[in-house]
Amino acid sequence: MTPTLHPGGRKEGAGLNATRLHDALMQESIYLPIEASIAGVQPIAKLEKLFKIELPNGLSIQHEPGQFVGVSVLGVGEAPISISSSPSRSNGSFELCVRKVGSVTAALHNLKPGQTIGIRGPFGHGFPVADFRGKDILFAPGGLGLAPLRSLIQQVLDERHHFGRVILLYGAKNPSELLFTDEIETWRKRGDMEIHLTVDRGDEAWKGNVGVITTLFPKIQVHPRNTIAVTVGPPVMYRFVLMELLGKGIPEGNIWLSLERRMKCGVGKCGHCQMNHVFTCQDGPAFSYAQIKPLEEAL
Amino acid sequence: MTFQILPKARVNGWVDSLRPGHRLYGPMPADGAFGFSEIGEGQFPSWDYPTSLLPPKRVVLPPREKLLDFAPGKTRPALEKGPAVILGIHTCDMHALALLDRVYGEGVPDQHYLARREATTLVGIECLRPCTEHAFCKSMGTLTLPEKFDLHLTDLGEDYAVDVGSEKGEALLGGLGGLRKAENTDYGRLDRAMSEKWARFPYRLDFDASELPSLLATSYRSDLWEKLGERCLACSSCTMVCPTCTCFDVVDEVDFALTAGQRCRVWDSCQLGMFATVVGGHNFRSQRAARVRHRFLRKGKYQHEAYGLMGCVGCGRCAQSCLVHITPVDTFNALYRQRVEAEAQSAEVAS
Amino acid sequence: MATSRTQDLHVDVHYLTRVEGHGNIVVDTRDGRLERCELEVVEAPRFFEAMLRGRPYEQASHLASRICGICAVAHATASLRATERALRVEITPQTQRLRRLNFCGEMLDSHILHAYMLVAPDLVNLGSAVALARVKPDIVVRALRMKKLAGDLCAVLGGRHTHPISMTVGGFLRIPKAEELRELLRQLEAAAPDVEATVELFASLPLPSFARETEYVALRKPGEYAFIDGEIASSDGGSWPLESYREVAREDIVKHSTAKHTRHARESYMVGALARYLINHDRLHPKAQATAKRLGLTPACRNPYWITVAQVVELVHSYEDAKVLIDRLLTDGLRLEPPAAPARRSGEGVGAVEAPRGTLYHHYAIEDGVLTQANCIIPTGQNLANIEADMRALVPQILSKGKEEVTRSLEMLVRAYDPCISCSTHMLEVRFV
Amino acid sequence: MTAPNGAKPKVAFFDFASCEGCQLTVVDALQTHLGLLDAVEIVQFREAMSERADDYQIAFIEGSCTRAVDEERLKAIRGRAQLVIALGACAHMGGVNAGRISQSLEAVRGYVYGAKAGTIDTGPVRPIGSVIPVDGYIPGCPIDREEFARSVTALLQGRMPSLPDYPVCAECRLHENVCVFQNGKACLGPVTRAGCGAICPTYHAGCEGCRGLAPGANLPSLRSVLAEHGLDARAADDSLRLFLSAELAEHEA
Ligand SMILES: Cc1cc2nc3c(=O)[nH]c(=O)nc-3n(C[C@H](O)[C@H](O)[C@H](O)COP(=O)(O)OP(=O)(O)OC[C@H]3O[C@@H](n4cnc5c(N)ncnc54)[C@H](O)[C@@H]3O)c2cc1C
Ligand code: SF4
Ligand code: SF4
Ligand code: SF4
Repeated sequence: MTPTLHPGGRKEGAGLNATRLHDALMQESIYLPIEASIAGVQPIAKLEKLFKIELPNGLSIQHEPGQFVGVSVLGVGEAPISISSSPSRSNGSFELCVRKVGSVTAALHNLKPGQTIGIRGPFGHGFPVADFRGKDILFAPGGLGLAPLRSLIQQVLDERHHFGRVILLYGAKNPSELLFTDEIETWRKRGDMEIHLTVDRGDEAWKGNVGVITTLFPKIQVHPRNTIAVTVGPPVMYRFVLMELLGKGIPEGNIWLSLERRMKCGVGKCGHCQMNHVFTCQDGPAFSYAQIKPLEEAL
Repeated sequence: MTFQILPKARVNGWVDSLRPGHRLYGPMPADGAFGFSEIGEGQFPSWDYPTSLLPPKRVVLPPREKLLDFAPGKTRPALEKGPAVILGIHTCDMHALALLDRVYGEGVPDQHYLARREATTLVGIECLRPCTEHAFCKSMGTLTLPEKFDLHLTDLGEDYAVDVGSEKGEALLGGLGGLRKAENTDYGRLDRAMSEKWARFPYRLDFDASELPSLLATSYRSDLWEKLGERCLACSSCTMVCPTCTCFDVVDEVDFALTAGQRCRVWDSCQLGMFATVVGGHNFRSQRAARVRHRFLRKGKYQHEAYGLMGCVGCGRCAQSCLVHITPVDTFNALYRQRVEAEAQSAEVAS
Repeated sequence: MATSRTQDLHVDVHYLTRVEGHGNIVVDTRDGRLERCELEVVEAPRFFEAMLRGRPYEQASHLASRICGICAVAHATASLRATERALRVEITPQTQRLRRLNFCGEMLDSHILHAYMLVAPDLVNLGSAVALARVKPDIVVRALRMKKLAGDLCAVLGGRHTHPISMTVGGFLRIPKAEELRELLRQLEAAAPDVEATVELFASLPLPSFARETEYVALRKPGEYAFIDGEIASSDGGSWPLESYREVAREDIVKHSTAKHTRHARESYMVGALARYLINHDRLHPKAQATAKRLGLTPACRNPYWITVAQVVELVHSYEDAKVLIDRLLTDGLRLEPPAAPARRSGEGVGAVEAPRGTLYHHYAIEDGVLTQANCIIPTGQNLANIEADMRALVPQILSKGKEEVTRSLEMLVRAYDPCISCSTHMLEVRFV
Repeated sequence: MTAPNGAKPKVAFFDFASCEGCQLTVVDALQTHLGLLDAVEIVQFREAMSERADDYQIAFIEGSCTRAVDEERLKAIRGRAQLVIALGACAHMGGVNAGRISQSLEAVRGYVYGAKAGTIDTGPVRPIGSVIPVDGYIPGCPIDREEFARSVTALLQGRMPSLPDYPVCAECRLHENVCVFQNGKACLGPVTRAGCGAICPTYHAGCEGCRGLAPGANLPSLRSVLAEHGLDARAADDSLRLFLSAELAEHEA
């Protein structure tokens, strides 16, 4: 059996009440990043690069869509980054889509294939994709939000027969910030996925919709009870997207989001990601709206 | 419960007997205050001391703790396992350590904390009078020992009564001469000390601490938070001195060749502006009021919900170090008054 | 004298390096005649006297130390003494010892910096300690090691190397711990080989020969080689109480320059290590006296290039003095003395110390705890006239050697004085060629 | 840091109106971090060397701008350097030099230079950041040598030095200092940016604010703390005026 990288194994239920799972044999330290090599780097937009990561022999990532890893450039620091490829395509390697915004992400952008980085994880709870089976799926990412969601989209498309309609509403500030446009084209070509793109501000070449992501919602009709909506994006986006989704009658428990917080450990210790009593890194980052609605600090 | 009796004259000899094989920590005087620092050659801890500046937590969770030594291909975790003894821990701090054990031990266990903690033996000391005007341990139920302890001393004048709580504790008494079983008269002395002690401590909360979680749950929108937020300096003193605070940041230190170095964790605080800020500048608790509220809710509600243990042990350190006098006692009592008034009002409206 | 060649020479060393602060050397000769020979100060003026005015007296020493990072302890101490004398604050023997110990630290640091980093490269014809480090790394590593100890000495007493924190009016806010002093003593003792090597190094380096009679001024006090307090003494004879400092350090407008220079009875006078040695050599620690002998420094010396040698002698003295002071502090036991309180809230006082570069005066008037007047007279300001007099005497002697050599000799001369121009700018005018 | 073909980055030090204590602290940093000299090539450091080259990538600038000539020189340095780092309080926020902004230029000049005041070339005290764009700051009076070393490391890694964004009190707690307010002294630590290791309180003196205001500093609350400890508004201003004159003017504007 390939040992999993996940230090504590999967927990069920709220992380805070999880029982202690301690595998000393497998893991000396939850803070020790495993040296992994960069198998490929591909620029995909002005600030984003897609990294293909290979773990050392005998290790596999075994993640769920929506989980994240701690990526270390030792000497600079560590950043939480969502796994952008789906478990169904994992095949010994996985992908990370990184936007260059600060120290660690800039250091990552300077790395070339063959160089190594440190990986810890995967951490937290991803999207319970098995529970989504039999439902229509509405993806509504904004900007960089497509990076984590791509993992789930790929998974859904790879098991396409388990799901009903699949819709993607994707928005970014401007056309150059739309991510994975080539891949979106291949999705479009499959013919079994409804895709609507929008940008806040267009340019000469842009022929599509102009406006914030919420302007796409009137374009689609859903069966609210039978729809799972998944949205990932910047904090400001959630309030408006949620209004649309709830307005369409989608139940709170069917709406899923992934939350971003400052994170320093990934295992519910450092306290940075705490929203009221919930730890985003352990209990999330994927949550249903029903789970986080009572939390005053969530959105 | 069986106690043993250790004459005070023997204590220093006992401390000396522990030196080989253990690093010793205890309350040591410095600049007119006390801190849990390492006990040096020829030094002895102060058993009778007001509360320490930093709690004994600093021994098992150092303010700056190396997590990794890194170098290309040679990155190793830094796990410290050398046996240590912390002497002279007040009971409030014993309760706090019990909470820390849960926080770092449960869920995904933190091997770094656990390695250090498991190699550490705790020797408590019974508080016979309030250590500072700010202590409210009696209200928080921390005036006596928590369930788990290793060794505990109670001052009986000439002697200490020694209570053994674990094998680890027992082991420390191994080579100790002059220790005898407590007799009836000793139990009499102990009972007297304990009952006299009890009366010396005031109840400082106006309500029972078990109501704290529900009080805080209904106080989320209290206007008190705004008022405190206006005063708060966001200096983080309160959280830095708190024995139950556990938050940390992680920083890398690297040599000038940029290849080898250390990754360390350093204490962090939810009272600081950047604590909950993410890239793009969004701060999930940008207002000081929200941060003060988060702190008190964590102390009185969240930790209790997660572990069944109160996140505040009533040591009073935060109250002592807050320059603008934001204290748990005043805050909790003010919220309680607000609730009583609100209830009285709604009762009036109803009648 | 070799001035026969009628070659015109113009030397303009812009931004003299390896001195603290900005200075330019300007020399102009026409037909073998010296037309101009000046050391100009182009450092930005900082107006400390004006800033001191209106400050509460407690802040004065903290502000004053920012006049110069290299001799911050000297400025702070002179400032404290001025305040203490104005407000009648009696300081204890322990405070005096601690201050002198801190002073030793700064004296060591400054002399090591000057001798090793600034002068030594000249003597081996290199541009800097960085270049020296490439050729003789052991010398530079030793200098850095010695400097570190000096800095640590300051840090134990004052809290950090420069800009002392715990020195305050009436005493110290924090008394060092006995362990800290014991550790310093251990390190000072362990430094003996470094000190010896330093003496040997400077014994072997060639110094230009040049001599000029001038007046030498330094503080002098009974029983010790004066660093803090004392009376003002002159090599021409006579002594003055500190309050009469203006009689000695007379600020004058000199014809050839618009800069304010100080002078006493003669056209100029010298302060600093050599002046101190010449006036107080009998009060040096015996080991330092032996060092002077070893290096050939005698009370007959009139060569300003030998200031560096006097610094090496003082370096030995300061190591020894520091050890003696620590020993006494430890023997007597350190007491936690709260700083002494002022006896009054208004008054006037002069504080004087021997900063590494020479006598430094701070003169304050205080009213109800607030400074109303402040005057500071800085060593380099006192030396400027003397440096120029030396330059005027030296240039004709070396004119025939060509511009490069003249420039080098003048730069070395100015550097020998270790001028701290950042401190002197408060009193010097700034002029551009 | 980008030096041509992976060579050591060339750094230069410059000083303007200052006491040069920060440059001295750089020399101190070399004492404790000998590796620094291997990591960079110092091409200009007037306080310590005669050699001078105008080819550098990183310029560390100490001191405030007070004259027209300073402004020209600053611009020339900016033109040559890829990165300009302000070294110390004088460069960062005017430092003690800014203490004179409450007096008129004429009054200041006249007091120090008397009748000759007219010949003195000086203007208002300005932090270098208000003259040229500055990429990074190493605050403090003097700078902290460890922070300097960390900053150089950061620059070598190609990132800007990061400063603590919390106040000095946090460091006081970590050092287990007894708060100086408890001993009857005033302290600006609650509003001052940390990074010095709370060195003044560690040596039993109140923080003087030499590192500038911490982000989000709560000045009204600090003033009430000072008042509670016996400092009236004037005394509070006096203590804030030692280093923070310029920052306060900005903060209050
Ligand atoms: C669960 C999760 C999943 C994520 N997934 C992805 C992903 O798939 N792809 C991706 O690109 N990102 C992702 N992120 C975001 C990513 O973690 C951050 O962008 C990353 O941590 C930034 O690190 P950095 O070191 O590059 O930036 P930093 O250097 O830490 O800072 C970035 C920015 O914040 C500012 N800043 C930081 N600290 C301070 C400070 N102390 N004071 C002032 N300003 C400051 C900086 O000025 C800079 O502009 C995810 C985050 C989370 C929590
Ligand atoms: S909140 Fe305050 S009183 Fe409670 S444990 Fe923490 S420091 Fe002590
Ligand atoms: S100690 Fe007081 S002022 Fe400081 S952060 Fe805590 S509550 Fe605010
Ligand atoms: S001494 Fe100053 S910096 Fe330290 S805790 Fe007190 S107020 Fe804060």
